[in-house]
Amino acid sequence: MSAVAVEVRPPLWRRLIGFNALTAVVFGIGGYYLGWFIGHHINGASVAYLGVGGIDQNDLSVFLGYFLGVAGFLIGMGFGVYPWARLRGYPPSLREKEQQGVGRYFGLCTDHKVVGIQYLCGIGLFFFIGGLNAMLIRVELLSPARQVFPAGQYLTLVGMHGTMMMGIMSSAILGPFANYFVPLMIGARRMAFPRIESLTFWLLMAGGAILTTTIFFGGFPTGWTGYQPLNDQANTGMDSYIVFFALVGISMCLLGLNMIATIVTMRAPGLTWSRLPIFCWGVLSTAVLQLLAAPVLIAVLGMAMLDRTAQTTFFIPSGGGSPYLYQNLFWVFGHPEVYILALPGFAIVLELLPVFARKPLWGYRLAVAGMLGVTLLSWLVWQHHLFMSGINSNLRPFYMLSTELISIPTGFTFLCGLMTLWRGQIRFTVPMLFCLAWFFNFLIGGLSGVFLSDVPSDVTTHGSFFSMAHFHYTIMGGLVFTFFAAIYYWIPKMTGFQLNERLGKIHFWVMFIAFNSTFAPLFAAGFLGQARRDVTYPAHLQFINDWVSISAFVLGASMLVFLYNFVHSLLFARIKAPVNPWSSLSIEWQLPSPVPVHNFDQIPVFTSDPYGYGEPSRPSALPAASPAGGSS
Amino acid sequence: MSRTGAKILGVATGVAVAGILIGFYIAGYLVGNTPAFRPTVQGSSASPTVHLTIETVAAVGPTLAPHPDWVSYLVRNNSGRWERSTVFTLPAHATIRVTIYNFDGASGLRNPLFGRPTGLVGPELVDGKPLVVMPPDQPSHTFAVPALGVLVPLAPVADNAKNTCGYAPCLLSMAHRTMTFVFRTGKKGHYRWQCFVPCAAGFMYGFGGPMQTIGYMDGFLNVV
Amino acid sequence: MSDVAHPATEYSIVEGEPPELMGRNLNSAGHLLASATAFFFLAFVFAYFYLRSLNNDHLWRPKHVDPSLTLGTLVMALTVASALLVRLGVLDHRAARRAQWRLKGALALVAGLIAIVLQFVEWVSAGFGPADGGYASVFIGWTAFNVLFVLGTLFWLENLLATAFRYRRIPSGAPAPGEASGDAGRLGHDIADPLSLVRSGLESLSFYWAFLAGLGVLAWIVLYLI
Amino acid sequence: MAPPAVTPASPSVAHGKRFLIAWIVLSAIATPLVAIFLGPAIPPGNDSVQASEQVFSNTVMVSISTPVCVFVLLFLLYVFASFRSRGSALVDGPPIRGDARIQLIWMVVTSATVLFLAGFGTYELLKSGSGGGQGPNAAFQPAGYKRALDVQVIGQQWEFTYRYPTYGGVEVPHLVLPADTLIRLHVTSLDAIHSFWAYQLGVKADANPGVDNIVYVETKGPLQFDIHCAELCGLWHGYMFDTGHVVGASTFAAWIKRQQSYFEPVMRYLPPYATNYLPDPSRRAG
Repeated sequence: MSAVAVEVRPPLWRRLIGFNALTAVVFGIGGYYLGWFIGHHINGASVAYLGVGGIDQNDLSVFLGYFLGVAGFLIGMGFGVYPWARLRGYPPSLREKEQQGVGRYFGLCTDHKVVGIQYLCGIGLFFFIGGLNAMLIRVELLSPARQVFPAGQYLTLVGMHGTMMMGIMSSAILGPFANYFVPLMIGARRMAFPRIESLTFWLLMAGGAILTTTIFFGGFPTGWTGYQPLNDQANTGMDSYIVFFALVGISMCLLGLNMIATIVTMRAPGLTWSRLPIFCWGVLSTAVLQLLAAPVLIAVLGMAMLDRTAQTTFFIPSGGGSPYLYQNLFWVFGHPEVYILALPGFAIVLELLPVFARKPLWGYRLAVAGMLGVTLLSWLVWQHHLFMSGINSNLRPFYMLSTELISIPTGFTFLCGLMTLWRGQIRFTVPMLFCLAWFFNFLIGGLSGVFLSDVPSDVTTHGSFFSMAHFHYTIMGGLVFTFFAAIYYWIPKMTGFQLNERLGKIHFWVMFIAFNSTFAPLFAAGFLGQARRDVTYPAHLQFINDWVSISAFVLGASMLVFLYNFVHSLLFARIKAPVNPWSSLSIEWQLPSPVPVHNFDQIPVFTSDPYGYGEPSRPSALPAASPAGGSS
Repeated sequence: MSRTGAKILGVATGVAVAGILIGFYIAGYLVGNTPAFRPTVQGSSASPTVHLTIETVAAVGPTLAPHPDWVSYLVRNNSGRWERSTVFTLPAHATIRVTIYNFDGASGLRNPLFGRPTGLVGPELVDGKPLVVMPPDQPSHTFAVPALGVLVPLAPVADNAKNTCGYAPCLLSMAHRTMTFVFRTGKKGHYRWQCFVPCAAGFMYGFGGPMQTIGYMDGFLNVV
Repeated sequence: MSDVAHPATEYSIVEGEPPELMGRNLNSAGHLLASATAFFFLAFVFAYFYLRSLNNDHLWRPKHVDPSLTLGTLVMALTVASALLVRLGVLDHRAARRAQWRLKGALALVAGLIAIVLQFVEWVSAGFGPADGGYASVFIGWTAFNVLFVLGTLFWLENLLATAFRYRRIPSGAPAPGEASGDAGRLGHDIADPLSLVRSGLESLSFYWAFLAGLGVLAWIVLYLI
Repeated sequence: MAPPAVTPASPSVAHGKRFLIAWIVLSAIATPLVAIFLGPAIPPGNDSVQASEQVFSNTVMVSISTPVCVFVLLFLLYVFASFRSRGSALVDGPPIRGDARIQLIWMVVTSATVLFLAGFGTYELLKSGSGGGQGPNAAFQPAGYKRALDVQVIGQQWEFTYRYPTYGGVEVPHLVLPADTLIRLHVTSLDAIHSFWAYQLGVKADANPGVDNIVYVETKGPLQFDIHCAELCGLWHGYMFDTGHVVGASTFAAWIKRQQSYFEPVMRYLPPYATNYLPDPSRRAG
C-alpha cells in the first residue's frame, strides 16, 4: 500500500463481519436449508421413481440444498462482488484489494502466494481426514470376520478414503506449489486469473466439507469409482459423492485453465519454452489433463444426477441405458486423473534433483517429451480398467499395447532423473531423500502396473489388493512422497522459517519403511485372493493383514511426526531460513523469504534455464534494466 | 513468554478440537451398529434349541427407527416386546425354531429360484401348511442365510385383506401370514442374512435404503 | 541481498501491467474454455451413439419420443444468429462503430434469451419424459446442460454490454473514473481504459460463443436429424 | 547468491563400464533364479488350463521385470556410494546436459521390451482367452469351443446362482463343474455390477446387467475352489462368496440329477434360458 498512515485495526467482532470464511459458512448452511425446502416443496418427501413412490428419499432436495449451499458459501466468501459489479457494467479490476494480516488466509485473496498457502493447509486437512479413514479401514481389517464397523459403514469408509484422496489430492502439487511458484518461476506478478485461482481453492474446500457430510445421509456404497447402477440405487449419501466430485471437477478444470493461460501468456522476457523450468512443464502437462479430463467427469456425474433426480435412464439397461456408458466415461476421465496425480510427482523430482545433485538436468528435452507423451497416451488406455468387464474384448490387445506404451515416456523420466544423479555431488537433504524414494516407489508401482496391463496376469490381480497396492505405490509413493519433498524444499521460501531437518529425516525414514511394509505385502494378499473393498477376507490371510494394519498405523504415526515438525518449526522454534538454503539457481530462491506481495520490483529477464550448475555463465535471470512494465 | 503461551494455548485448542472432531467422526460410524439380540437358549448344551419370533412390517413406524417408512424386520425380545434388531447371537450347532409373522403385501421375486425353500430341517410351514414352492409374484420377503444354505420365502398378506397393519408394531389381531421353520446353525462364525426380494419400493431396482442397511432387511447371525 | 525484489517496495510502482496482457489472457482462456466445453459435450455425443448402438431392451427410442423439429431448429437458429451478431459486433467495435456494436450486442442477448425460453417450451411440450428410454435421457441431459452453458455465455455478453453502455460517453483511450474497479475500498484505479477491456473480452467471447453455437448445431444434427 | 562452486576434475574411474558389468552379472544371476523359483510360485496355481497360462504369464512378467528392477536399484546404490557430496563445501558436478547416444539406446531398449510384452500378452490372450471375461462376441475362441459345456453364472445382490442350459435349464445356488472339460461360463447380472472370481480356476469376469460375458475355462482334476465377488456391488459385497467344486463325470451326473429333482417344482416359474435377463425396474408391488 502506498503511504497511508498506520490504520487503527477495528475490534475483532467488527473484523468478523464481512465477506470471510465465517460468513461463508453461515451463508452456506442457510443456502443448504433453502435448497432443501425448495426441493421438498417441489417433490414432497420423495422422488417418485418411475411412478413408484413412498420412500422418504428426495434426492432433488439434497442436490438443491448442496447447490444453494455452495452458492451461499461462495457469496459469503465474497465471490459475488465481482459478478455483481460486472453485471452493472463496471470493468474488471486487475487486482482486488490486497488484505493484510491473518484474515486474508480465511477469505477470497487474489495473491497467488496466499492461495498457495491456503491450498497447502486445506489440502493437508482433507489429506488427514482421508488418512484417518484409511486407519479406520485397517482397524476393521485386523480381523477377517469380526465387524468393528457394520458392513455398510465400512463401504462408506472405503469410499470416502478413495474419493477424498483422488479428489482432493489431484490438486496436491498444483494447488499449493504451482499456484505459489509458477508465477515466480516464469517471472510474473500474478496468475492470469487471480479470482478464479481463489475460486478453485474454495470450491475444493466446499466439496470436501460436502463429502464429509455423507455420513449424515447414510454414506455411499460405491467406492471412489461410483459405478452404476449401484450409484442409482444408493442412499442420498450418494448425492454427496456426486456433488463433491463435480465440485472437484470444476475446481480442477479451472485450475488447469488458469495454469495453462498463465504459463502461455505471462512468461517474462527471455523465458523461452526451452528455458522453462521442468516443474512448469510438468504443471503444464498436468493442467492440460485437468482441463480436458475434468469436464468428462462433470458430464458423467451430471448424468448420474439426472438419473437420481429427474429419473432419466442413462445407466439402467432395462430403461434403454447402459452401465457400460458410465464405466467408459468415468475411465475416460479416470485414467488421465491417475496421471494428474502422477505427473506433478515427476515434475517435482526432476526439478529438485539438479539442485541436490549439483548438475544440470540431464536430457531436458527428453524429460519434456516424456511428460507430454504421458499426457497424450493417458487418453488412449482407459479400457484397461475394463479388461474383465466383457466390453469390446477384441480391442483388448490395443489397450494392452497402449497401456504398456506409457512406460516408454515414463521411462524417459526415469532416465533423465537417474542420469542427473550420475557423477553428481549428491547431498542427502530431506527433500532429496523423498525424491530418491520416489524412484524406488515408482519403480515398484510401474513394474506391478505391467502385470495389470497384461490381460492374462490381470485376471487374478484385477480388482484385488494387488491393484490396490499398485496404485498406492504409484500415487502415494509417487505423489505423496513428492508432495512432502516439495513441502520440505519450499517451506523456507513460503514462510521464511526452517523446518527441523532431524525430525524431517525421522519422518522420512519412518514413512518410507512403514509405507513399504504396508503396501508390499498387499501385492501378496492380492495374488492370494483378497478382493478390494471387502469387509471380509479368507482367514489364512489374517497374518498379512495384521502386519499391514500395524505398518499402516506406523505410517499414520509418521504423519504425526511431520505435523509436529510443521507446527513446532513454524509456530514455536521460528528459526529464520537463509534466503537460498539449498543454493539453488532457480529464480524463486533469489527472492526474499517470504516473497513480497508484488514478487518482483522489476520483471526479470531470463538468459538461461535454471539448471546451470557447474557452468561458467551462472545467472539464469537478470533484473530488467528498464523500470517495470516493460515486459514482452 | 505470553506470546508463546498464546501459541501453546492455540495449538492445544487445535489438538482438542481435532480430537473431539475425530471422536465424533468415529462415533458417527460406530452408531450404525445395531445392538445384538441374544435369545434364551433351551435344551442341553450338546443340542441347544432357540426359539426366534420375528415379524416383518411394511413400515417400521416413527417410534422405532430414524426412517419411519422403511420396511423392516423386527424381533420379539426376551421380555416379549418387538425390537428392531437384526443381529442375533445364536449358539453353534443349535436347532433354531423360527416363527415369522409377515404383515406386508406381495412384492415379487427377481429370481424365481428363491421361491423354493432350501436348507431347512423339515418343510417350511405357511399358516401350518407345508410349502413346496412359492410363485415368483408372491413373496413379500425372504429370510436367507446364504452361507448356511437357508432360504425361506415369506407369503404375503392379500391385497384386499381387511385390517392391514400400517406401521409397526403390528398386533397379531391384524392381517398377517405365519411362517414356521427349523434350521441348524453350523460352526462358529458371522453369517449375514438378508432379504432377496426387491421390496424397497421407490428405489431403482428396489434394492436401496432398507435393503442395504443393517437393522432393516439385513442382519447378522453371530454364531458363538 | 536480492537483485530482483526487496521486501518493502512501493506498491504503486509495480502496479502497472502491459495493457494487452488482459487481452492475451482472455484470448487463451476463451480457447481453453472451448476445449473443455468440447470434452464436456463429447460425453453426451458418446452417450448418444453408444446407447443408440446398444439399444438395450429396445428402449433407445420408443415411437412417441419425438421432440418438435420446429422448436429445435428455432433454438439452434437463434443461437447461431446470436453468435453471428456478436461476431459482427466485434467487427463494429474494431472499426470504432461503438453504437452499432451495442445494438448488435443487445440483439444477440435477446436472441439468446429467446432461444432459452423456446428450449423450455420444448421440454414442457415434448410429450415424453426423461424416463422414456435412452434417447429421452440424452436429449434432456444434453439440452439441459447446453442451456446452462448458454446462460453463462449470455451473462458474459451482458457484462460486456453493460460496461459498454455505462462508459458509452467516454472517448476511447481516456482514463476511467475512480470507481472503475467497482471496488469502493480501492484507492487508486488500475484500469487505464475500460473500453479496451471490453474489446479483449469481446474478442474472446465472440470466439467462445461461436464455438458454443457450433456445438448447438452439432446437437441439432445429432438430436433431430439422425 | 550461491557461493562459488568448484567443478571437479573429470573422473579417472570408468564408472559407466563398471556399472554396466555389475548390472549384467547381477541380472544374469538374478533373472534365472526368479524365473525358476519365484515365477512358478506365483498364484493362481495349476488347477485349470487357464490358471496355468496365467502362471506362465506371470513368470515371464516377473522375469522381465527383474533386470529392470536390478538396473534401477543398482544404479541408485552405485550413485549413492560413488557420487555423494563429501565435505561441507558446496561443489558442483560436471555440467553434462545429455547424451544423444544413451537416449537413443534407452528408447530402443524400452520400446523393444514394451512391444515384446504387448505381443506376448496378445498371443497368450488369444490362445485360450486366459480366463478373463471376453464379452459376447470375442473374435478368438479357444480350440474345441463348440463342444464346451455352457454354464450360466447369474450375479444378483448378493449371491451367485448358476444355470445349466444343457440340463433343462436347471438353476442351482452352488457351482459344481465336471473335471477335464472345457466350460463356457456366461456371466450376467440381474441388478448391479458384480464380478465372478473363481480364484483357483483363474477366472474373473464382470457380471453386468443385460450383458452376456463369456469366459472359457478348462478344468483339470477334482478341486474345491473359492468363488468371490470382485466388483463392489453394495452392502454384502464382502459376503458374496461361495465354494465351488470340480468333480468327476459320474459324480457330476449324479449331482445334477439330484438338483433337477429338488428344483423341479420351481422350474416352471423360471424364465426360459437366455443369455441375459433384463429385470423390470418398475415391476414392484411395494
